[in-house]
Amino acid sequence: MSALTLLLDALLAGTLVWVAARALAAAELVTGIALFIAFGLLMTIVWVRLSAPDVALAEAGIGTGLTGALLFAALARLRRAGAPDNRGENGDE
Amino acid sequence: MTGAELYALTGIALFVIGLHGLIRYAHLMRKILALNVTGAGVFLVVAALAERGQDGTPDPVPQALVITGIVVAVAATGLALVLMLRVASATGRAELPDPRSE
Amino acid sequence: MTGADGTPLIVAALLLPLAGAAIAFAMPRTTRWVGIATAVVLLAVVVMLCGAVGAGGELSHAVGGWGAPLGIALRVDGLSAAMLLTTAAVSLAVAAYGRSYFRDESAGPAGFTPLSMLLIAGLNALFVSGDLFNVYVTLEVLGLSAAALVARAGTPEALTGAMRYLLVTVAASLVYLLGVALLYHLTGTLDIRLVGARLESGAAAWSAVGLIGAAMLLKSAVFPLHFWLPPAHANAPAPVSALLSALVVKASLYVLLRVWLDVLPAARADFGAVVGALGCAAVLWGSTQALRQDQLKLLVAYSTVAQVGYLFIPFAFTSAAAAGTAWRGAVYLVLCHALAKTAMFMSVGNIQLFGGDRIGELDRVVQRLPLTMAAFAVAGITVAGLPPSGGFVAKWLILEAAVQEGRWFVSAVVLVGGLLASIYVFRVIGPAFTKGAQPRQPRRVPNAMEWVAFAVALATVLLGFFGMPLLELIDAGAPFGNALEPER
Amino acid sequence: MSDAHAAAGALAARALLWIVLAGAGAMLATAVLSLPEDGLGLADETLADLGRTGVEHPVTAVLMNYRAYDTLLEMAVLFLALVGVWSMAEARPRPTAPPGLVLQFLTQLLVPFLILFAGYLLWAGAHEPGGAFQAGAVLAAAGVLVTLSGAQLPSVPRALHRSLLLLGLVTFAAAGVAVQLGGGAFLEFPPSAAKALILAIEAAAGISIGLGLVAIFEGGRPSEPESAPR
Amino acid sequence: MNATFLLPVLILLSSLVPGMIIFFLPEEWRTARTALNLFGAVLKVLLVGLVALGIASGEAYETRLPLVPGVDLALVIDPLAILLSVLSAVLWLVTTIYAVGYLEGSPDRSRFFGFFSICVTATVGVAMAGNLVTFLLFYELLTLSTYPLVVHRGTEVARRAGRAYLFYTLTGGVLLLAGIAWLYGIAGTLEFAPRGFLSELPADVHPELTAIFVLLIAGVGVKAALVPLHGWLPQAMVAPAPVSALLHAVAVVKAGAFGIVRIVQNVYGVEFSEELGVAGPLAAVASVTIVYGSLRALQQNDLKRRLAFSTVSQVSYIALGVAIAGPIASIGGLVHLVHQGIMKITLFFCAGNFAETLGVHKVDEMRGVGRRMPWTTGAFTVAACGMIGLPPLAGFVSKWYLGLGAAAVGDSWVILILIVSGLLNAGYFLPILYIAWFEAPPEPAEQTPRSGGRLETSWQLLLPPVATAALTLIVGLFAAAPWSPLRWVQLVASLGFAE
Repeated sequence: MSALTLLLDALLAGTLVWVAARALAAAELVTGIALFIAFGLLMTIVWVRLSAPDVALAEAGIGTGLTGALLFAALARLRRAGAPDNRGENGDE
Repeated sequence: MTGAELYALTGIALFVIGLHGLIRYAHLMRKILALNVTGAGVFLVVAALAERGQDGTPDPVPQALVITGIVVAVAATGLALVLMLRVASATGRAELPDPRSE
Repeated sequence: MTGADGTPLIVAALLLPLAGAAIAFAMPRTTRWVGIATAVVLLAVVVMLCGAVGAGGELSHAVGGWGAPLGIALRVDGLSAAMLLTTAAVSLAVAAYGRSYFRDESAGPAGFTPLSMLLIAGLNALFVSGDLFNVYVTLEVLGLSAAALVARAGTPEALTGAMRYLLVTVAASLVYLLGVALLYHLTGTLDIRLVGARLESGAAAWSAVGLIGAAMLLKSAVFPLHFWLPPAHANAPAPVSALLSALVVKASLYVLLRVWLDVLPAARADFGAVVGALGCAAVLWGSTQALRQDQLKLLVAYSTVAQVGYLFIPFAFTSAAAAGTAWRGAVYLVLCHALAKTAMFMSVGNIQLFGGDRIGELDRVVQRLPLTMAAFAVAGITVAGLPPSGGFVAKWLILEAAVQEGRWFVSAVVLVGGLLASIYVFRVIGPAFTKGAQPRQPRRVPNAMEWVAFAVALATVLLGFFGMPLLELIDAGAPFGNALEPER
Repeated sequence: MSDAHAAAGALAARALLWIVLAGAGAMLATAVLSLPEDGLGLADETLADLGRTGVEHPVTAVLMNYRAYDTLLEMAVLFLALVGVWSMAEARPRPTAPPGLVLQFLTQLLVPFLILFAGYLLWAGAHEPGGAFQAGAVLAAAGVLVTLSGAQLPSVPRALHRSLLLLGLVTFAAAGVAVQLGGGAFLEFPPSAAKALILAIEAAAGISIGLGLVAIFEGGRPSEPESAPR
Repeated sequence: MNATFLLPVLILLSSLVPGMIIFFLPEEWRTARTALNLFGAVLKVLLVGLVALGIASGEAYETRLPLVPGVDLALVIDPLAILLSVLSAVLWLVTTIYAVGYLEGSPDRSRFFGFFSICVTATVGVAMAGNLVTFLLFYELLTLSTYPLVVHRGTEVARRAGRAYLFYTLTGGVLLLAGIAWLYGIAGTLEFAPRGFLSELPADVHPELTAIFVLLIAGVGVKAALVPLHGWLPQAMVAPAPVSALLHAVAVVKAGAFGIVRIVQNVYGVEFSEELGVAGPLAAVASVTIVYGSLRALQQNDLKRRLAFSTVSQVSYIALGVAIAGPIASIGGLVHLVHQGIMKITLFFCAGNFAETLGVHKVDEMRGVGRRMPWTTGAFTVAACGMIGLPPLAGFVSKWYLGLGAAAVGDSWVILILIVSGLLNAGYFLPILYIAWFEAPPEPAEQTPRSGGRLETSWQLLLPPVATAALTLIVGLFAAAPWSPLRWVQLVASLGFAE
């Protein structure tokens, strides 16, 4: 494992964790979901790095694509239903 | 510290972040997001350590498990989102009443 | 590898409910009878399977013809057979009851029948599975179908209960999966028996078992982790609460028991002691909470928390003989409690349909529903473990084991639990004898619902007298025998 | 005074939560690091018998042959999620805001390609990464695109739509039982017919998964009335 | 499946099956219900008679059904079992006739008679139990089936009495279960043996055996109404008269006393309990109960409560008899089991008649009752004198043997207890008799509609007390006759002791 690829992997892993943390703690739900989709894409790259192409395809197609679509559709319906949705950073009650 | 172990540790980190989000945030959408992150973390642990096959070919079994896991996760998410919408329309709030009140 | 005689039965037990669900989904007009038809055929298949297991010991079936490490092995020993029998019996009762309980609802493609059939399929798959990841998928099937069924009630409380239930069950399954991942990378296989054979105790093994233990304790709503159960079970429609309390809560106990028997590394005394202590706490906490409830369904739900506590007590036993007796008692209690709780929730469903769910206003309700009250009373006898019932046989076995090992605290808990249970049961039966004015016009309860509830309650009393064949069935294939010597 | 107190309490609770989870995480990390180096996976066993599975790509072999039973149950999970969604909600017609020109053009361009790509993935699954799930995902993407762009899905009669949703599960179970009737265990594909059987199952599964995921995206059962009163 | 296996089960079914059918009979089917009930009662008396003949000629009756691994559901009919079975069967027949008359026109009779027959099944089951687990099974079934009878009236008072009844009996049941489980842990078997099965256990378990003895006696003591545990009995008098008559004078209380006899004789063995030093305290508790019960009875103005406290004291004679070492005292105790049942049931029947026909509930309202209801008061007098222990009657026989047994063993203080309690009995019965016979009725009381033409009340209410009063007389006079309870008890006692 040459040091360079290890460094790259560490960088990728670090961003992945950081994006995940930010997605959950995002002020607006919309940004949360957008970050979650970014998280999905990073996961796809990680699967490629782990030489698991099938999983990368599945992650991209279902884990990111479809889940993202579901989340945005649900958010839209939630807004239409009028439920307050943007519990930001402080909203934890 | 090979790449595989690095990603396994990332998986553990995602698992912890996900559980924390699930418990910490009240909004149901955030809880569902947190569930997906936890799932991703677990899948990472399942498949990451498999990459150290002897002659470099990765062990296919964990990868198959992860694919099945991902599809199960999307099924659960789909159901959870519809249930969340029903809860929101029924109670007017997309959050769960405090369980300790019972 | 492929046991010739029993295998078609095992596969039939899996595919029948799936077929039932598919038919009910594809042809919605048939939902009224497909539920019962499948349940009857399933019961017949399971009874034959139990006969085969009783006679020939453990049956195993390698799906896909591959050996254990690669493929998935299905195994049915005494323990699985007993759980399958419980599931089949309860699903038949619930199908019969559900048919008239959900009569007025439009027979859409996605009603009670397909969901309950899928739940039963998940349960059957879980009880025969010998593969850790396969158990994960069955747990997901259970969790999703149970949550969807709870939500069918449509009331705000039911929906929030279902939501919390779904989040808890999916999270617990993921924690379980992480445990399985560690075990896979430690032993290189997913088959429960092989993992048990290859596993040596170490940091990773301990944390894996800890994860699986925590996940299953959360799904079984054992005392500190029981917060999600009462609102879910109490607010769901009556047949759904029956399915949940009788079967789904016990599935995770079954998984923990399998892991405990086949996988756990040698040093298990302290892990067992912790779980046993939690069980005792659950018995006391659940019973006292049940005493304080004014709503009937919450009382019965907290009674489930208490009774599940009983099922975790045998973990605390160490000597092989005592633990063997205790586990026979616990599995028998699973069967009796399942039937008793089904009868109880059905009678509560009848009372709710009739009008009024408060214990305070029970005396107005019950004069016109003598059969339902009788069902609740007879089922209550089993829950309290009073003699003429199956519950007594189970409690006696656990008590006997506790005395054998000189565990006074456990025997005290078992006795006090029984006393508390009889108090909250009689708190409901008391008003049955007083007269009260009927404020509003009550709705007529179809007598099919009353008779099903009474028949199931009567079955628990019969289990009190004819328990021996079932106790021998539980022993077939020595599920508790070989894996129980304390030091490996 | 009380709200400051409450805030402090909440802070303490959050800190406690972090400590507990961090502790658990650390324990798991040490466990992961202490896993044996030599990677005891099942890689070599799968490769040894690959010839008899009728499929060259190991992952598809595991999914469709070695652990076919898992995949069958997993199809049941998807079907269950669909039934759950349908049992909980009624698909409200989407507000028909006219879709932007870009979306309409993109859909017309992409959908046929996506369907073709899904077919390719199904076929390629036998010898390189691909297979039922990936094909299903792509098909679902096409379906989602169509619904998003406001164009009504071709009004498939209700019963056909339901049977297509069931197709994957039914074919899988039927194949498993058929093989068992012909001797051998449940889902034990004879090496000779394995390739054909797996391909058929994968095709059916792909369609079902695609339609299933689109139906879950719809978020509710198609509104009544029943199509053709039988 | 020969007769010896089937008969015990038939005896149980003879009351269980009619009971189950009666539950589902609609309320108006009065004749069908009565016919079914009487058929069951007569059948049971015949079957028990048949079995009694068999036992006398040396037959053995035993039914075993595997209940739990290691313990069976055992129905073993030994002479002691015959005693309680005969008592229950005969008195059930009599009480059914009485109850049919008493409950004329009241609601929920199907439910009443259903639970009534299950309760008798439980009593006979207690009698025939072959081991402690079967005993516990029917003992708890008795609790469950008597609760609905206690709260039958449905009033708030009845429910409170029911709650008290439940609290006492369920706690008793738990104590009994604890004792039995602990004993099974030590002894490994629970089968009743003629002279107990614990004597050959090693000495180091003796303290545990003593503790178990306390648990077991406390468990059965609740139903036998030993002093600290008797609180439920007076409150349960709110139940209708037939319930008080059969249950609280015969079934429930006798099951408790029978339990004490089984534990002392067939679990520990009389010699071993003497050696263990537990017989003395039991005798003491019994004596305290005897005196305490009589004292409290003195203060009661309500007739049924007075009879209830009298029951509390009388039942302890049985415990006293068994606790005193030596065969003669236990003969006295055992025969009192039967005699007290007959006498007490007569008293309750009469109390029921007074309440139903004349609306008389309090003792001071009974002035001149003798003139208005000569037959009933006559029966009451016979039974009352029997309770006091006047010679020709049943009560005298048992007290006589108790005194003899105590003297034989040298426990002279027991004789003192017998005399004191005899005086106290007189203290609370004789004033009633005096008021009833020698004082004029307060005002020209008109006959209530219940009059049975020339009889003072309907025949169903009159025949039972007179019959049981006659029985008291016969049993007293012909005590030495071959088929009398006394002869039968001597047979039991001879089995229970070495010589």
